[in-house]
Amino acid sequence: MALKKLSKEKVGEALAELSKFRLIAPAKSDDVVVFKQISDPAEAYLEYGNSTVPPKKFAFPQTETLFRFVTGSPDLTAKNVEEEGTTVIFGLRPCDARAMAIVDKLFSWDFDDPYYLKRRELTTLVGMACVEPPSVNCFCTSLGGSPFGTEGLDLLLTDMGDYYLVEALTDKGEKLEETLSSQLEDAPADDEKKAKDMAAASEGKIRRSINTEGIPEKLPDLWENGLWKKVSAACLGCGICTFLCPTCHCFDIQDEVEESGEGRRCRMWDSCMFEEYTVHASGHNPRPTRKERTRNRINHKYSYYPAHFDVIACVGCGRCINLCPVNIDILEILDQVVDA
Amino acid sequence: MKNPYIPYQVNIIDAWYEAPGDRCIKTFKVTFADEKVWDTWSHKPGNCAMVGIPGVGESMFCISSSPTEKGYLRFSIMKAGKNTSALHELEAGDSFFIRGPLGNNFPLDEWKGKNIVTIGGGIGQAPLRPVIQWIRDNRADYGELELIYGARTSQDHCFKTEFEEIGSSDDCECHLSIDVEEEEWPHFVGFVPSLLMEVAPKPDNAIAVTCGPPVMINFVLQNLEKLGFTPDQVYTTLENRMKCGIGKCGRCNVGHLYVCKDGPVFSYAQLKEIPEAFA
Amino acid sequence: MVDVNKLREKAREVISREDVRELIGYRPGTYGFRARPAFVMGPDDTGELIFTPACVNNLASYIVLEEKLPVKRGEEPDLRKVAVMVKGCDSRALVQQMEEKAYDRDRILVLGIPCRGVVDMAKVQAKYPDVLEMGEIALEGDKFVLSFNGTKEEVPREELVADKCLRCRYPTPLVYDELLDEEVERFADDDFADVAELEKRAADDKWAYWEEKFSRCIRCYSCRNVCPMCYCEDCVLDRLQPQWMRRSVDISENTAYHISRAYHLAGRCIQCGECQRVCPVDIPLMELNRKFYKDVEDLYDYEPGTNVENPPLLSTFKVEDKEDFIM
Amino acid sequence: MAENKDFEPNIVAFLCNWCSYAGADLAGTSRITYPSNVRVIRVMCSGRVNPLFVMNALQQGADGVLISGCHPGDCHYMHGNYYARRRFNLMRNFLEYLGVEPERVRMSWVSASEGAKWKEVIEEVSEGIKKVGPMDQFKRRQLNW
Amino acid sequence: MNGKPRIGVYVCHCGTNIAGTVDVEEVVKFAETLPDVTVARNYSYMCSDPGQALIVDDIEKAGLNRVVVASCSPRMHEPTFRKTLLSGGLNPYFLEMANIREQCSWVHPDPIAATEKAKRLVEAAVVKSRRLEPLDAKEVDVEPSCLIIGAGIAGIQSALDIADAGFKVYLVEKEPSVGGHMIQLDKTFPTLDCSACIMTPKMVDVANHPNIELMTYSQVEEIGGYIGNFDIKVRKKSRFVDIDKCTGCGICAEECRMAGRFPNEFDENMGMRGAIYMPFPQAVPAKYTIDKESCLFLTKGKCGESPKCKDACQAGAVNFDLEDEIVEFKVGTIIVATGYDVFDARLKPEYAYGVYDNVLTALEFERLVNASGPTGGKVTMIERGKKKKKKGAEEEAPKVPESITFIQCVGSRDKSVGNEYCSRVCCMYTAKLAHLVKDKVGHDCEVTVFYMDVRAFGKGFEEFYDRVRREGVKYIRGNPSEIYKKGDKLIVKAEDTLTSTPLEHETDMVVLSVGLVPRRDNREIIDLLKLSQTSDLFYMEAHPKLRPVDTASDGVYLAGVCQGPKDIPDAVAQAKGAASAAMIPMASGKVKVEAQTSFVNEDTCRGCGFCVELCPYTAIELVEVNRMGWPVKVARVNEALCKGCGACAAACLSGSIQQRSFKDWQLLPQIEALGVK
Ligand SMILES: Cc1cc2nc3c(=O)[nH]c(=O)nc-3n(C[C@H](O)[C@H](O)[C@H](O)COP(=O)(O)OP(=O)(O)OC[C@H]3O[C@@H](n4cnc5c(N)ncnc54)[C@H](O)[C@@H]3O)c2cc1C
Ligand SMILES: Cc1cc2nc3c(=O)[nH]c(=O)nc-3n(C[C@H](O)[C@H](O)[C@H](O)COP(=O)(O)OP(=O)(O)OC[C@H]3O[C@@H](n4cnc5c(N)ncnc54)[C@H](O)[C@@H]3O)c2cc1C
Ligand code: SF4
Ligand code: SF4
Ligand code: SF4
Ligand code: SF4
Ligand code: SF4
Ligand code: SF4
Repeated sequence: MALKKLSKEKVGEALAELSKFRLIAPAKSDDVVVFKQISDPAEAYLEYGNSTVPPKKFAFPQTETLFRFVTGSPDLTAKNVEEEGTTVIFGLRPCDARAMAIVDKLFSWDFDDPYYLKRRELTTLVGMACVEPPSVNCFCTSLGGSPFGTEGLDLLLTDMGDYYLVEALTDKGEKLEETLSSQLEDAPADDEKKAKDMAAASEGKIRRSINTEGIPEKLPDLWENGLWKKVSAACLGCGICTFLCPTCHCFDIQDEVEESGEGRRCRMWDSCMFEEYTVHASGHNPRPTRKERTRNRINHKYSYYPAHFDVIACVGCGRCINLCPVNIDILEILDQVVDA
Repeated sequence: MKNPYIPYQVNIIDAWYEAPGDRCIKTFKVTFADEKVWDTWSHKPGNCAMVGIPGVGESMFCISSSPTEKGYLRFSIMKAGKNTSALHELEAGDSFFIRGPLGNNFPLDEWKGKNIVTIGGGIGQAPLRPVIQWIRDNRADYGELELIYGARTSQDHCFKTEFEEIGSSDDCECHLSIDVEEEEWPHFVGFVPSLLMEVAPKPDNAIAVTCGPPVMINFVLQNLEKLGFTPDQVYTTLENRMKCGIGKCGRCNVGHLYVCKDGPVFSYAQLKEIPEAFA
Repeated sequence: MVDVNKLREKAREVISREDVRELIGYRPGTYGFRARPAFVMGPDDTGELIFTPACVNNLASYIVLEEKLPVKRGEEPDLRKVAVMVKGCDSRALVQQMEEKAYDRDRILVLGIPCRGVVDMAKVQAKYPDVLEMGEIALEGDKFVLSFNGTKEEVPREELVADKCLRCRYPTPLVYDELLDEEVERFADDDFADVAELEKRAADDKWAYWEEKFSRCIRCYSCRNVCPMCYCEDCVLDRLQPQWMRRSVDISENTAYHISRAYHLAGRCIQCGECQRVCPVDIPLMELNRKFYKDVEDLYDYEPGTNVENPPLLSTFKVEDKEDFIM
Repeated sequence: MAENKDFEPNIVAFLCNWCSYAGADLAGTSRITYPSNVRVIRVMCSGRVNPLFVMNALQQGADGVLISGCHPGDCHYMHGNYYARRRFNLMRNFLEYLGVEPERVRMSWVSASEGAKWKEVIEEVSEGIKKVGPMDQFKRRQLNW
Repeated sequence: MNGKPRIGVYVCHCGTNIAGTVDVEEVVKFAETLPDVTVARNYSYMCSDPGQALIVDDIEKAGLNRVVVASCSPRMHEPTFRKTLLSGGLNPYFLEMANIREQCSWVHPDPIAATEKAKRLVEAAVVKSRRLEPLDAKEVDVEPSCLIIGAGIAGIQSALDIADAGFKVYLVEKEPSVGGHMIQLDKTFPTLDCSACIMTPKMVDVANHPNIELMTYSQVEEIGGYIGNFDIKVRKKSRFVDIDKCTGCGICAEECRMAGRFPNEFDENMGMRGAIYMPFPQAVPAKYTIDKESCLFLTKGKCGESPKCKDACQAGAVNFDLEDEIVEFKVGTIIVATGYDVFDARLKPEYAYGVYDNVLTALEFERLVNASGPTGGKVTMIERGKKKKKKGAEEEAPKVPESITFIQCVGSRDKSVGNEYCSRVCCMYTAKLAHLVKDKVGHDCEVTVFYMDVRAFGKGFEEFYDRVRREGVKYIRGNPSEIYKKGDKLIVKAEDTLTSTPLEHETDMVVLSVGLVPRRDNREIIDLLKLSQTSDLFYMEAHPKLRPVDTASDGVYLAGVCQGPKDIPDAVAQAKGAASAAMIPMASGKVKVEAQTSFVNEDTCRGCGFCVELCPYTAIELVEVNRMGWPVKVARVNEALCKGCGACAAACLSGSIQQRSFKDWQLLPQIEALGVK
């Protein structure tokens, strides 16, 4: 596939063109960067490192209706995801895209999750390569990803200075290129090589790493190991590490009814670090303390998920390390697992 | 494929209380509001369903009737919290919604020709009931059937009339117990694990299935081992909190096993491998 | 400056005591300038302990955060003391917790640290985003000295210090068994100018301001969990029966969450700033807490966490309490 | 917010059983008319009213909330109204700080003999809310995803 | 197992009172659409017998388990319809009312608006009713006995009334004798009965009454429990005299080495007593008491060779080994009759009380004019702090004052000392004492009264005041600003406000008409019973008008001046009131306790004590419980004390304490129903 280029002057135009879809792009409020649906290209903030909240919420919304009902009536109306329309997520990082590819496996495991899958089908992911790893805590390369990784993406943009190099990776990506045909130009011939060099350079700048080999197999043997108590002692049991993790996908289901009797059954993000996540109606809690919950979190990502899907449910984006308020560091935990 | 989150409406044909008290148990006999659902529906003993009322919520329950009982499904539900309280308000003529069948089932085909002993406590008899019913309806396929069941008091016994009927049939042997002495109680007094030792079923060519409160299960498992049952001869069901029932929402796992998909039926051999199973 | 050797020595002495179960202090973090909580169970663990301006966490939270597992039959609950290191602001959490009878004074052993300010780690992170190897921060006079990768840099105190420290009224702990350093005199006060500023805005303006902030909230509940005063075993906001607040994350429920959280801390919040510090999406929670704090002080002359004998603000009244707002 | 002539506010009022509820009853027996947009919830004492009820009412769609109890010193339970006074002073200030106009959260002392005052209170609350308009910003907008 | 809600909605026409404005039919039609509403009806008068029968019938036939009546105010007919439910076999707390008359049809003339509002109110009642729960209206048994604290005239009167009615009374008095202040008085206004003459028979009666257990020189130490079942602990202080043996002969007192060395409190410290003493001759019981603080033997361990009193007592009653005795008993009710103190005149330094010997308080003057007082009833100039002369020594006859001046309102109606109230007795006792001066000292003794107003509001008061004035007592309106001495005389500096003339009034003796103030040891009782105080710091009654003898705590009543200043007839009247109030529960043997009380979820309570601190009835306490092996403190409500205000429920942050029938879980749907537009 021939590479294209999108000059920076034309980005606004391109975004305007894409606004005919549901366009999601990074935006800044105060000092926080989050992905948002944007209507005005000026809202997009492309000079960002990585977003605080991963763009997963546009495939797997924090709160989403499963079906609507009127109490007492037998008619249930499933949410029609198609109404949301075609979506373009513009400018997400390779790790976040790869995370979606990983989570796809779960949502199509035996039972297809119609909402998630439909939304994924309707979504085109336009990635933005990390010319510089945005955080000292990035470690995507340890998990098979890369700052220039393409897994899960439909299109990859690379910041070449004055312009973005555009590479279509899938049919969806090509289609999008067509949409943007009047903004795109052919890329200079040597850009492919240039980009490769940049990728290597960027990978070289990744500062943190972990050798994941053997971890999935080893984890179950460390069940009773003292390390869990130690690494979890400071944990607050909050939702930061899981809500901000691009691969975390747990949810709760609750019904909400209005006085009128109209209501919906909806699902919302839940976190395995919350205390009430596993409590039974009897009050018994199989994971009563933060130790068990931390152990489950790590095991889920690094042992159970690979057991079912042959892939570790972590992409090394470093968010949990950056934002954990008490500096619980997954790499330190994994180091201890390796050393144990 | 059907949207796995959308439940079917069922109508209550009959509903009655099995046991009184704060944590009372009510049994519902239901049929699909849309008769056509029966054509695609098939479940096996051990399967579960998400039961709920739109506007209240959903909870997982085992289907306590055997597929050999035609034209209805049964659920026996203990009042425990929000959903179950709302369900308990329903009566014959009302309806609720179910999603299923979910989960795995007891490997009854593999058990053909074997002697079966079921060991239940309290509401834990609910998943055992379809096993018993299945065997009685396919009596020739199986060896001896022995039932051990106990509850706190005679009042708390589920399926009383059925036990009476079974007890007087020559289908199988039936051993009942209560925890504390009561007047005119003709059967055993004491905890189920003790009753198990008293009955002492033989392990040869046998399968033991047990369900009940966690403490009971623990002792039953120990005692079965004492009686010579090997872990792969013993089956139980787990009940972990769950929301989706289809392996997505995350919380019901014990180790890498998802109770909603890999369970709720597990052999003791399987569980022994998983440290979290006995947390 | 707390002498680190003295600190470790003291810690060793304390944790060696028969009646002390655990000591909560600080140790270096895993990268950059971070420091993090340390849970010392025996004398051998004391070697890592530090106290520097990077020690931002309020460790008082951990005393009430402890999850008590059922005591096994035949065993006794471990009721030995927990030793905890607190700065001036943190110590007020202890006072307030005891005021609320969360535990008795003899359950804790307090190592007080007179403090002249900690850093705002977000500011440090923003200024030195590339520092991965452990760096150190010290406060020397009115400068922070940051050492990393073999270099040393001086930064004026105001540039990196946490906002709360600029308004700190109680730099020396209000409760302690041992003081690890010389007392520090009050060097700042709080005039609540920020709150007053916001108060003056037009209603629509205020709502728009908060709507934007609250819309970012992902309801991770970190602000609640970290708060030393949020320690109900079963938070009402998690309950389904009755359900005060839906779990849906939208502007209405988020606003309800923030009203509830802030109100539940009225007359209880001790201004440690932890809630705002932990918020991953930078919601200025202190502006909410400080509004209540200011009103409580203005209207009822009440300052939470300053005196164990204080009765709970909202369980008491004075006949002459203001009522000019009542028709 | 612009004044809207047709706008009829919806007011949820919490009244203590002994004074304000009785005062409102007296307004009834005396056939004193007042706007019908106030809907009363009876509690035994104004001290029972959790300030978060206000939040709940507003979230549900009420345009304003009124809490009314006995005059200071007259509380049937001695000092329930004093507790209420503290709580609501703080809550009201706080909501104002968030952008909820103070007109929407009101508190009054109405005794069992003040049927006429009850009318005045309702009229004033109602007028005040009319001035600031409907409270839409906080309403549950749930069916959005 | 209380199945699905089956709600009956009954909309009352109330003749045309409701139906004239509200479209009742429409409300019914609307109600039918609400979830769980089984029947909805309307009827002309729901409260009539046929109206109620409708409900009873539906409960039986339609199997209703909740009833919503939309009619008048629940303040009117809630009890009626509760009974209806009961007669239908339903728990009465399954009733919810919607007030569509007082707060709807009568106040909203527009039929459309009124109907609309009625629907909303019905809807709110329906959604709440779905969550109602059955409550027990509990009863507790009442112990047929009463504790009375304080044996002044009020306590004595209550004790006699209750004892006469056949109930057991425990009468506890702090002092060695019963009688209180009244027995200190000489005559009583306005009838001038001799105080002792009318008082002593009653004092003797309480001592002898078979139903009264009198405990003098005793103090209540602990009170636990609640109405019907109070647990009482009383300390009987040791008198070091065995009162069973003491005959009251008084030889011991004569022999006491310290005889006459200590001021006698009963005489307002103007007379003297020994270490062993009887406060006054008519004391009841007529027994001697050794004052621990004054006795040589008890303070120094030695009293000469051997204690003289002990040697002298032929009955062998003196016993230094006697110890305090603690008695415990149960009572059903309690009357507090602890009386008052007089205002401490030192707080008005301008009157120089305590500086000049002949500035007296009125109570001191009462003792001075009293025949059994320190001067045997002779009004003479006094010399304070004078040691008693050796026995037999000739005494110079004290001088009789030629003029006596009274100053009214000392410590009353005076913001500067924090007492805004009127003491109600000073005007009249001043008149009485002025009369007594004229009577006893003689008509030529000049008597002047400085006053602000004369409040002669009682029966016979004005007449008495008039009489005193006619007797030549001079009333000057004005508040003296200073008293000082000039030679032998006292000068009262004042302004006659009627004539606006400043004056310097010369006199021999000044009597300060001190007001009545709460006892300085009030806290003891407040701590025991958790009584509240009004702003004047007297104990607070449950309602100033309708429940003047009740307190906020059920089963605890007030009598006499402890509740507020009053004269003897008022004190007696209130004492009788308190006695009859206390007898109601005792006579019925049972009391109903509030059903809509609070209760605590001990699993979620965090033991913060916010509720404990706030409950006006101290119905909540923190108790230690075992939570999965850990000792934790949680709140617990004493349902017999809880009055169901619900203030605790609003204060609890963890939602652990809830008020029955007004739980958050029950109110929130109601708020929702009313909140929506
Ligand atoms: C596979 C399986 C089979 C079950 N079979 C039966 C049965 O036959 N009869 C019976 O009486 N009970 C059964 N249970 C338990 C039943 O699901 C819970 O008692 C019920 O969910 C309580 O719901 P609640 O809303 O009343 O309680 P709440 O405490 O109000 O529950 C809130 C939520 O927690 C979840 N939850 C709470 N406790 C449990 C629990 N123990 N297991 C799973 N989810 C829980 C539910 O999702 C519910 O939505 C079974 C559970 C599982 C997992
Ligand atoms: C100078 C003066 C003159 C007066 N003249 C008149 C008059 O002429 N006519 C008239 O009608 N009124 C007169 N009064 C008012 C009269 O004294 C009171 O109305 C009357 O004495 C009130 O009686 P009581 O029982 O309420 O209180 P008190 O007489 O004070 O009796 C209270 C009793 O309780 C006891 N007590 C207190 N605390 C405790 C405790 N904790 N435990 C046990 N016992 C306790 C006290 O020792 C005392 O015996 C006069 C008052 C004064 C000051
Ligand atoms: S590890 Fe950190 S982010 Fe995760 S739950 Fe614990 S405290 Fe929160
Ligand atoms: S981990 Fe970091 S470097 Fe790697 S893709 Fe994500 S943001 Fe980029
Ligand atoms: S920490 Fe921030 S994002 Fe998390 S719940 Fe609190 S305010 Fe919301
Ligand atoms: S609300 Fe925030 S500032 Fe206040 S005590 Fe809690 S964490 Fe500290
Ligand atoms: S309801 Fe009122 S009286 Fe009852 S315990 Fe609560 S605060 Fe006390
Ligand atoms: S206020 Fe609530 S949490 Fe605190 S002690 Fe009372 S019931 Fe318990």
